[in-house]
Amino acid sequence: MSDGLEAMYQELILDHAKTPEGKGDPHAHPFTHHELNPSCGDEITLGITVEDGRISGLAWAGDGCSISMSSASIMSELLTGAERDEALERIGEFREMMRSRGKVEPTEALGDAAAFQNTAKYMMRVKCAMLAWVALEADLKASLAA
Amino acid sequence: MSDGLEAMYQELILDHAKTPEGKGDPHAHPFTHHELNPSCGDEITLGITVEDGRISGLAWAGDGCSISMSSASIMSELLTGAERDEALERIGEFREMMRSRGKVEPTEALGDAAAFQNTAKYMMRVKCAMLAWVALEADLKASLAA
Amino acid sequence: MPTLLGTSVRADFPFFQSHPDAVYLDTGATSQRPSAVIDAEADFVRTSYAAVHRGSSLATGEATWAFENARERVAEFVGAGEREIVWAQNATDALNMIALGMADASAGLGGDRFALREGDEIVVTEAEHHANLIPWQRLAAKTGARLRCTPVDERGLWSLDGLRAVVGDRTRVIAFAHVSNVTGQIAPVADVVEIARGVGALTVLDACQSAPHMPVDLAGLGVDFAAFSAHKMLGPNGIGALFGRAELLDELPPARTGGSMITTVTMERAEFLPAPQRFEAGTQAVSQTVGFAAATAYLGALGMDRVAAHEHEIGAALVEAVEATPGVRLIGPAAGEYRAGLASFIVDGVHAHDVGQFLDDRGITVRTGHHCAQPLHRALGTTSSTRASAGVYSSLDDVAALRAALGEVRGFFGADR
Amino acid sequence: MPTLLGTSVRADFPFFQSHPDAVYLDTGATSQRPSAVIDAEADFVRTSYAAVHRGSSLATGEATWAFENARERVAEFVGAGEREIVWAQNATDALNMIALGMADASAGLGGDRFALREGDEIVVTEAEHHANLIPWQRLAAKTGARLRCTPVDERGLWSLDGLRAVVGDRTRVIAFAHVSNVTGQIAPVADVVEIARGVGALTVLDACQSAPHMPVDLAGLGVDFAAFSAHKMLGPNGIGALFGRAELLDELPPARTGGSMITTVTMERAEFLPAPQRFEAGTQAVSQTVGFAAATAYLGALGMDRVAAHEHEIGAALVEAVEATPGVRLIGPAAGEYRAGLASFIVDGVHAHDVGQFLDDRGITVRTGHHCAQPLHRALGTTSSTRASAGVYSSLDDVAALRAALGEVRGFFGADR
Ligand SMILES: Cc1ncc(COP(=O)(O)O)c(C=O)c1O
Ligand SMILES: Cc1ncc(COP(=O)(O)O)c(C=O)c1O
Repeated sequence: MSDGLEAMYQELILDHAKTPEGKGDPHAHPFTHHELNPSCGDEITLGITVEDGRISGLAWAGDGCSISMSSASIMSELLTGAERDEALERIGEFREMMRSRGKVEPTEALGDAAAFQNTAKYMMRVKCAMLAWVALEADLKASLAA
Repeated sequence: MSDGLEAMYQELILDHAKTPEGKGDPHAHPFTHHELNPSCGDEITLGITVEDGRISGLAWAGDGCSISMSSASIMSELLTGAERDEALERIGEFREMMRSRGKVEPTEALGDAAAFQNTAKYMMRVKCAMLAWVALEADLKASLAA
Repeated sequence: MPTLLGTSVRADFPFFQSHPDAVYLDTGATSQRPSAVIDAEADFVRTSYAAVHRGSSLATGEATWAFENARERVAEFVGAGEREIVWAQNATDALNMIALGMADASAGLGGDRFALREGDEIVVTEAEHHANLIPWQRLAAKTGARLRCTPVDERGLWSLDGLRAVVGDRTRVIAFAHVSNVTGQIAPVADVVEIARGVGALTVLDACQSAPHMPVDLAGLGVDFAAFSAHKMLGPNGIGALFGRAELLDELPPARTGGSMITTVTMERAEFLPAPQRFEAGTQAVSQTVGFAAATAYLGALGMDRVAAHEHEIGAALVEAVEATPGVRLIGPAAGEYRAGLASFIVDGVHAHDVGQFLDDRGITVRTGHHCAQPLHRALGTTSSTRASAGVYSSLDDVAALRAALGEVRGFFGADR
Repeated sequence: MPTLLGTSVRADFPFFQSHPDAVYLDTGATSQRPSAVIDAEADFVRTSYAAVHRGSSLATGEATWAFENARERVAEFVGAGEREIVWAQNATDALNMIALGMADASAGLGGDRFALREGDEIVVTEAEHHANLIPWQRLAAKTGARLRCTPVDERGLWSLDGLRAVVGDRTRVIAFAHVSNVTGQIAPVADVVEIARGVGALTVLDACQSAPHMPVDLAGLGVDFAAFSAHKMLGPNGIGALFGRAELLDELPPARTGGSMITTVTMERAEFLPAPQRFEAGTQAVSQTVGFAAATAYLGALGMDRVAAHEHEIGAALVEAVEATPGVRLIGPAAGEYRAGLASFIVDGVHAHDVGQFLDDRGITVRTGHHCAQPLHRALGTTSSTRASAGVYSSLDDVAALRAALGEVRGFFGADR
């Protein structure tokens, strides 16, 4: 087993993939977005409720690889209850890390999501890790426009 | 001046290009065919009359490079008055020589048309030399079908 | 002469020089190229490069000769006449040329025999690659024709009976893959051609996965059109071929228009050359055609019978490795049945993407995803699978490496608990 | 730093190593390639080759990175965003993508803003290359739109006044070459864009002869679409680019469909990815994109201002050589006027094909024929002309050789008597 693989599939990630946080009915929330990774068929539908500029509720349904599912789970843990601006900032930081091919260190605020730094080295998996975050970003933007 | 160029543009060829044989109104004959070399715009319309299996009349109008015009001229000289089968045979011999990249020697029956053996080395000019012959072949076939 | 190629030909492939331990089981997606191909192309560019079919220079003549000679070589390789091979960007482009040409015919732009009318039918199988499906959907949408589909069973296989059930008097086209890129099913081409002829339908053969791996004689098979890509048969990227029977190609309208494919152009209208030039608008992928011909020469020298026998053995070993691994389900014909040199499978409880990542970590390159066959995967109740596919350079060592790794995948992801 | 490149860069081009005496004045048709381009492509093939945008392996990741990085480099080179560059087979293919996409839109297949209706108008110039003419003729024939044309004068030049006279409320598209491949006329792009915007028409720029030879900033020019080919700008065959403003590309229907350009596919219908992927059906010309990027890097390192200045000097010398030769008529802007680095001409009494043959015998490669611009030649009262065109490796020695040979052509063919 190479270090790369162990680093990518850390215990934390595999655990989240097996027993994900935040799974539920996205359509119970006013803002929902569907996101698909066409190269592998990973997909997620993510719904949120925003109250007083804060993500007061979040639920997602989806199907995909352990990276996309664990990322959705870790993001749910991290950002449910967060201020909208704070969440958008985290999404920005996460994207920057994921696009850096492993060169940008995670910010402290990213918490457990730091575990995906190694995934960033694998260009074909970046989209998997980003899936939920892109969906959340779309929801947040829709909530801002509303 | 290289030998190739001198061999291609023999006096005979340049003379025929300047004062071509067989020029006239192709539409004065019952069988006419128009042939075009799209890469350079050379074109010819060739008309023939066939009586008792013999090319009793031939006239062409056209515009093009010295190779296509001289070839039409030399062919007119050679095949006006020829038996249809004989003409088809000459066309076949000429084509074989032109397609050989200079390797097939002209038959004696080709007469002055032997001068185009050197042109056969220049793939881009083969079509020029063939133009009139292809038109005549089409006319002869039409006359056979009639 | 031993049947197996594999290790003995690896030295011809620079990729395996720079990656001696690579287990490359992704030839179904794209193949590696032998030096003979890379060098043929580079030498041509270094020494003989000039515009083709334009101008009068000796250099142009040489380049044009190389280009047309390449066409003859490729035509010969698949049992076609040289005027029956049209250069395309890839097989996808070739298939689109047919469907888009038929759309033009339907819009009254020539080639009436290809015009489709409301109620006409196009038949494909549920196993088709998107390249042999979406162009027909679009053609149907433009013409009012109906796209019909013969379904696959729980192994992903379609049948002649199923096909007969959807073919009828209104069928104008039957489009199908010679070899499925997912299941490895080999189509009974002669039977399909007979069914098509019975109703006066045209046959379109997607030969992407057959031309590289077995002797293919398109004239002998009797299909009307076919498509294949060089990059899957040891050749360069950016070049593929459309085959069409000569009298059809001369009538099909060219969807892509421009320079080098015309006779007379006025501001109002254009007249087109006969095939194949009428489909080759603009400057062609000249050096790639030279590489393509070098690839067919390389395969020809190995002998396609031997290539097929070799890949049959590797394929059988792949199938066996998959079937021997607990929790792994094979797609396509079962072990021992007639099938091509590849094995697609689903690992219980582990997403194909994760399977691919695990194998990649072991230096094993396979293909994961829907392999551009979403309807087939939907029919199998999944969104993705993993595919190992063989080429001339594949060996039983490659299969052994896959087998060993496959045995550990579920454990690593905790799917065996 | 001296302005002239020429001799100083010839060593970078293997073609001139094997043909040291070659006088290559046919870059307008296709350019020679520097080692940097040939090697970039061959190295990529030897070491990093794998399928792009498919599968999960590290190799696929590397290949995909190289492919997308190439897109960024080429985009940067022409002042476009990376999502605004679509890979095409050549410029012809790129221009067809626009016209065929608009035909699909007109047939109700999406992208309504691109739909043409009976009576709508498409405007082109009489000087266009067939690649920027026939696709519009076909589009007009399919939709009932009218193709209108702004004529050229006796030198082969079109004017803004002439353009204004044919543009009107019904004009939906104005398609024109940035630089004419025959006359060397350089279009006043900003003015054309203003005219187009005034009537809400789309602009389509054929940048085949500008992108290789001068700094081009597509965003700055404000055009909606553009097309160019790598093989004319020191890059490989088989690859070109379509530029489109991002919001337009996302809506234009993709005429060519297949794998790698979709999101969801059922047997009934397909949904497409955003641009650029929606236009890139099937396996792309991956190694060629790497070569294309290497070509733009090579040109960028020379500096496009310097390239333009160099070619301006060579072009002026070519024009002078032509004008100085008795019985030879120049096409396009006169000596001293603003024009690109090429000179097309007609030799009194000698067919262009014969001129080309004579020059070829002297080791001088030029282009003869109608240069895929039959209407322009018809307007000039001829069927063909001879063109000498410059590239970075062209030198004043090349021009001197042409001048000497040109002085003898009419004598050889007896046209001076
Ligand atoms: C002005 C112009 N437009 C279009 C083209 C077509 O380019 P390509 O043949 O690379 O598609 C050319 C070159 O032949 C050209 O010079
Ligand atoms: C069966 C089949 N058809 C069509 C294609 C498309 O080939 P290409 O991407 O070279 O156009 C492929 C390969 O992806 C294939 O396997």
